[in-house]
Amino acid sequence: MTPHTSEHIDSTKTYALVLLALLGLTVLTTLVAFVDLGDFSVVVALAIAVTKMLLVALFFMHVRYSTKLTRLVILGGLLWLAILLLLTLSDFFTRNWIGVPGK
Amino acid sequence: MSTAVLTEREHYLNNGYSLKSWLLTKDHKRIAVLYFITISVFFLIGGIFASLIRAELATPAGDLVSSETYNKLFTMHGVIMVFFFLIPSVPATMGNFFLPMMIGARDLAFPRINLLSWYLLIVGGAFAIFAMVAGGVDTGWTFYTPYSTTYSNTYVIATALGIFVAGFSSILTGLNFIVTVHRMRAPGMTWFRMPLFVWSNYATGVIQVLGTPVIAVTLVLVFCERVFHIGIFDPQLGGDPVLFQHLFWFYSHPAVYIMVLPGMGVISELVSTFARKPVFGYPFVAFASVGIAVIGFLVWGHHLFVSGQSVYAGLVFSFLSYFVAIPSAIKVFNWTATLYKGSISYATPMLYAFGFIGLFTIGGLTGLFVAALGMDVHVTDTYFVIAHFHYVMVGGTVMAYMGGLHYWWPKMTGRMYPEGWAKLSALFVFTGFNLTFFPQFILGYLGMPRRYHAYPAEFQVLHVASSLGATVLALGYVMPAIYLAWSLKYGPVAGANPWGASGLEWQTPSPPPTHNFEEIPVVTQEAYDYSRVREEIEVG
Amino acid sequence: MQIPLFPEQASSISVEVDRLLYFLVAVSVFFTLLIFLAIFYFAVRYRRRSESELPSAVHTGLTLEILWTVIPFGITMIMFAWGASIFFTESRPPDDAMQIYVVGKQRMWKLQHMEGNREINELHIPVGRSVKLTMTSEDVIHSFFVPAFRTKQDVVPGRYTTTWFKATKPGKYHLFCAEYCGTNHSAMIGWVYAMEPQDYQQWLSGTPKGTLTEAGAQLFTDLACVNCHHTDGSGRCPSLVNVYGSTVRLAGGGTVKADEAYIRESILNPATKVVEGYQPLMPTFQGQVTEEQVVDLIEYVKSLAQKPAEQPNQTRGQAQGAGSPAARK
Amino acid sequence: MASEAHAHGQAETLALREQFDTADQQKDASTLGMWIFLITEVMFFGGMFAAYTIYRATYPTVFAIASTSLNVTVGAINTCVLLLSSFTMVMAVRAGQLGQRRLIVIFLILTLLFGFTFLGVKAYEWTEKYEEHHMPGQAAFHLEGTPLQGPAKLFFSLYFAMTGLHALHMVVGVGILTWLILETRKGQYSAEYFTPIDISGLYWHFVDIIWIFLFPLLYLIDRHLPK
Ligand code: HEA
Ligand code: HEA
Ligand code: HEC
Ligand code: CUA
Ligand SMILES: [Cu+2]
Repeated sequence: MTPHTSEHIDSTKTYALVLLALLGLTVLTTLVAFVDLGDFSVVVALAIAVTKMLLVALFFMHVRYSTKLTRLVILGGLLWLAILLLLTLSDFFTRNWIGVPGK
Repeated sequence: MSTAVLTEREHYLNNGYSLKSWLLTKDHKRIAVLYFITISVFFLIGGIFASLIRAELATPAGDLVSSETYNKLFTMHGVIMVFFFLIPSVPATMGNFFLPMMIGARDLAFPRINLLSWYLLIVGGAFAIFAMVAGGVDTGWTFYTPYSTTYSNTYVIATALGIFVAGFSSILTGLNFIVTVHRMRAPGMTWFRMPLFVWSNYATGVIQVLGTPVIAVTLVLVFCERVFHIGIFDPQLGGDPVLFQHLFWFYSHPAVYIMVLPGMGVISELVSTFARKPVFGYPFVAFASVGIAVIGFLVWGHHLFVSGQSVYAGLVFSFLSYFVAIPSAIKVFNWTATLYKGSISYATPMLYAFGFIGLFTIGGLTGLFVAALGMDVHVTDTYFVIAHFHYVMVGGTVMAYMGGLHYWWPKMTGRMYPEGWAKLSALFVFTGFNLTFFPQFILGYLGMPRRYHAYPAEFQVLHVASSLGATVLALGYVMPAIYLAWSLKYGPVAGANPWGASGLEWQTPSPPPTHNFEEIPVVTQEAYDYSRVREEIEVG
Repeated sequence: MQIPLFPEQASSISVEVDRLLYFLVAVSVFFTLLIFLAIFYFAVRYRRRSESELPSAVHTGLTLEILWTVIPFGITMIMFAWGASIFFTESRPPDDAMQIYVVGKQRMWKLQHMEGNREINELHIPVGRSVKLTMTSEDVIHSFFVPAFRTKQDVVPGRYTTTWFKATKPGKYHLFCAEYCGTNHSAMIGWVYAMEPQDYQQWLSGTPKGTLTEAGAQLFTDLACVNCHHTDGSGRCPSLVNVYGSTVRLAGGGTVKADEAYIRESILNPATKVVEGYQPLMPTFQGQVTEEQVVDLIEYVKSLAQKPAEQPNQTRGQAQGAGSPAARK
Repeated sequence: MASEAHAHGQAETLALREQFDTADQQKDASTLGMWIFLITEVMFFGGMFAAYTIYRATYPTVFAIASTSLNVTVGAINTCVLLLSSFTMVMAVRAGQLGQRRLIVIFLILTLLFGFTFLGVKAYEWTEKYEEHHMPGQAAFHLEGTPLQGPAKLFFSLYFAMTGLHALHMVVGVGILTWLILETRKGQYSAEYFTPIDISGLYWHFVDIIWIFLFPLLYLIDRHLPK
């Protein structure tokens, strides 16, 4: 019933590299913010943030080695966040579509 | 088994009598009992508020209480009943007590957290009670802004805190159940051998874990708006009150399934036991629970049809609302089909089960009325909605709760309840309930708005009928309170399996030993396999 | 006293809503009976005859499962479509609808007719004529509910919401506030008087007073709007002629349809939407004008059209001299 | 309750609570439990992200102006501090896996220090905002460069709510770390049993991730706009 979770011990080097990557991305995203990319500034900023999240999750939080169930839990959480955001926005972005004030 | 044995044998009740042995217990069964006592008190309080509401509404004029008082009455009635009675009701008592036993576990995965969630409910309750005695709160259980943030001058903050804390109690219970079902099942207890009660509590856990945090943060924002005078929903600043409604209902619609799913689980157990048949279409009923839990998150906007939400969002939410109806339909039909060619006993729990199926059907079907956009525009915020949700919550969940209470009472206490009285009170509840809430459908369609403490005279007759019904209903609830207490001392001693039921919880003596089973059972049959308990049935 | 069991049908939509009701009731009665009778029959037919009885297990019937999944689903889809179609009608006021403004305020309804009649907790309307309500609230959320018309719409502070109805039967009907708004929520009630057109005209002319447009014109000068907004569009401000109903190009891209909501916003929060080619010079009039006065101003701005009929839906706000009639093509 | 422990032979230990059969089962359960708790946290912040998204979409320019008023350098530095703390945290977990108690303590203390630094900097930023009259509660609230003070307040309300609740999570984390340090020094943990360190690590990294999103959303997006 409970799969034996054998310990995976990453090397200090791996962790150090991940840290460097994270710091690098932080600098990058900060600098990019001053460049005018129009609407893409949002996309880029979030893309970088997601990458950083993945690094932290996969390496620091050992999701790489985690059970299927754990991954399911994580994906579920993200999916539900998406539901919350998208369905709420479905209201705000369709306001006044039929051209009647407040409909 | 004789009284002698009962007193000698060490079980969870006689294992320590000190207050400490209760207040610091890690035993899920004792915690369940703590919960039971707590929520019974809250049910009583909420019921008293309800009785006062009905008394006021007996006459058109607002004569019994002032408008302010009335607003506080229905607000606290709603808050107490929803957050402090119905949400913890089945999961925290029967779920806590029987979910581990049903899957052959010694306890929940996190007994300490389980105890913590009870204390959280107590702390939350304390806040709510404080708000009540300090002067009450009058925002309605829905806390709509800007009234709750800017205009109400009642104890909104204390109440919000109370619900916030109670919310974490609910989250932790759900978390505990989920982990327990994943990690604590006895050898051989595969997913599809689990009783449907476990399935539905598992599904409930998922909702509690994913939904509750959102109302928590929403209340935090309301809290900040009142305390620090920052505005998140404040129209004065260009904020949008409808946004609050979205966040509130993102939790509170799924919450209605937190309230009903465990009840449905109870019904599955009752119908099967008292028809001595496996639940018809077991896998469909099991998946229906999960289905309801998931789809239930996609429909919250059906509470906002006239709120100023966009027409297109309204369409989407109405459309999705009908999807959530289907799994419920599947369950109702399967329960009914289970009776076919069964051996049907009329024991009190079964009577409650019949009541549930019938009344939930009516409540659910009227849910389809309000899910229809054009119809909801007329009936929203009228007594039609009040009737709808009392049919599902009182006619549904509370019925299931009472049924389950009687069903498992012998297991929990080792004593039988008095059958005659129980049948009588079940009758009172059923008739009283319908007399109370059916007229409210008509009132609603006539246009009687909810949260009115005075109303036009032409509505009086129906209101009086409703108030009469409420009296009968109250009697129906007070009776069990009395005879169940009585049975603790004088009730006939119950055997291990008085109903000839098939669940693992009946395979251990009543009341169960602290560790539930002498040795952990190894499961070999499907759920609801009555051939296993043939001997016990023979004994009768 | 006789007990009403069914609300009056006094509007065009009420008939349709009730028809949907009959359908829903029919479906519900059918299924409720189905379930009740089935339970009752089984409970009697298969009652336990001996304690040791042990029936043989019946297992899943796939066809049944499919049946009672698909049929209910089909039925619900009808409910959805039907409800939605009514909802669309309820959401789109006909173009010929006469305009009435509603301002909700804790415990009272303030209603304003174009002709300038102002009522409190009473609304007089002609039968056989569509009435469009443009509503807002000064404090909390209220909800405008006329059971006999089967119409309800929340009235939200800080914005406009709209609803409409067409009374079909003269009479006196309940007006309720359906959204909880605090103490005396139940006192925020009134009457709607549906009158024969001629009686309505009489009622209108009953009390002489300036129309909304006139009041608006007055305010327009009092509040010094004129000093900026010249009809020829000269100066730093757009002309407001033919603004209403047009599609305005906004600074920083995007366009917006100049409806009541937009004009209201332009007055109370001018900087939120700035017309292309103009600076956000316009001061906010938040706090200086009541919701009713905003309504007057809106009506005045709406009246600013040489010939309302001509150029129904033109785009405005080109960079050079936006607002000048020439720029409107 | 003495009797409990005998339920299945041996007495209850930290690594094997009585309700479990094997230490692995318990570790699994604890980890799963923590992950589930973390997704509740996701939803908790999710509510505020929803509000943020909607208001940013409604008042893009005001939000751009407001977010430009935040001190981006300090923000960036603080982000790095938090990332460093995540690194030391994971190193502590690693030390746990190897059962090196001294290292565990050292890394936990480092994490603690970074945590405090972050909170200190945050406090500094808040006081700065206070002095600039950018606190929505303030009567003297004023954001330069836009007539729309209302929406400006919305931004800062969200700013303080989000960073405030994030900071609150940090404070809780700091508490947990302190407790872990004491427990480790008591010699509670070993290569066989260090679950508390492991799952506290998950929590700490999660708080880090929240900030990874707060930083761009509050400080960066549309910084190029107002000129
Ligand atoms: C236990 C609680 C519970 C449950 C289970 C439900 C179940 C449902 N509810 Fe209800 N609801 C509430 C509690 C609940 N509700 C509360 C508390 C409110 C008011 C909150 C407030 O404003 O204060 C509310 C309000 C409410 C509204 C908003 C009304 C308004 O304010 O205007 C709507 C609108 O769509 C709705 C819809 C539904 C639907 C479609 C279901 C469905 O899940 C029902 C599904 C069940 C069935 C359909 C019956 C069984 C099926 C058959 C017998 C077979 C035949 C079936 C078909 C033909 C499809 N509910
Ligand atoms: C679980 C939810 C729940 C339950 C059980 C009830 C139960 C009852 N409710 Fe409640 N009600 C709500 C949830 C609930 N309600 C909500 C959410 C609202 C909306 C609030 C709002 O608008 O904000 C509402 C609103 C509401 C209204 C509308 C008020 C208004 O809008 O103006 C009315 C009016 O009749 C009403 C009546 C009743 C009645 C008569 C009961 C009866 O069933 C009560 C009968 C019970 C008793 C009389 C107590 C007897 C019990 C004991 C003696 C203890 C027994 C102990 C054991 C058995 C162990 N309720
Ligand atoms: C100090 C000058 C000034 C005053 C006074 C002023 N406005 Fe304006 N108004 C402007 C400017 C500049 C614009 C265009 C930029 C913008 O949209 O904010 C404008 C835009 C508008 C618009 C939008 C027009 C369009 O083309 O979409 C409306 C409507 C309006 N004003 C109404 C009024 C009313 C009503 C008043 C008086 C209560 C008023 N204004 C007073 C300067 C002013
Ligand atoms: Cu206004 Cu209720
Ligand atoms: Cu709902």
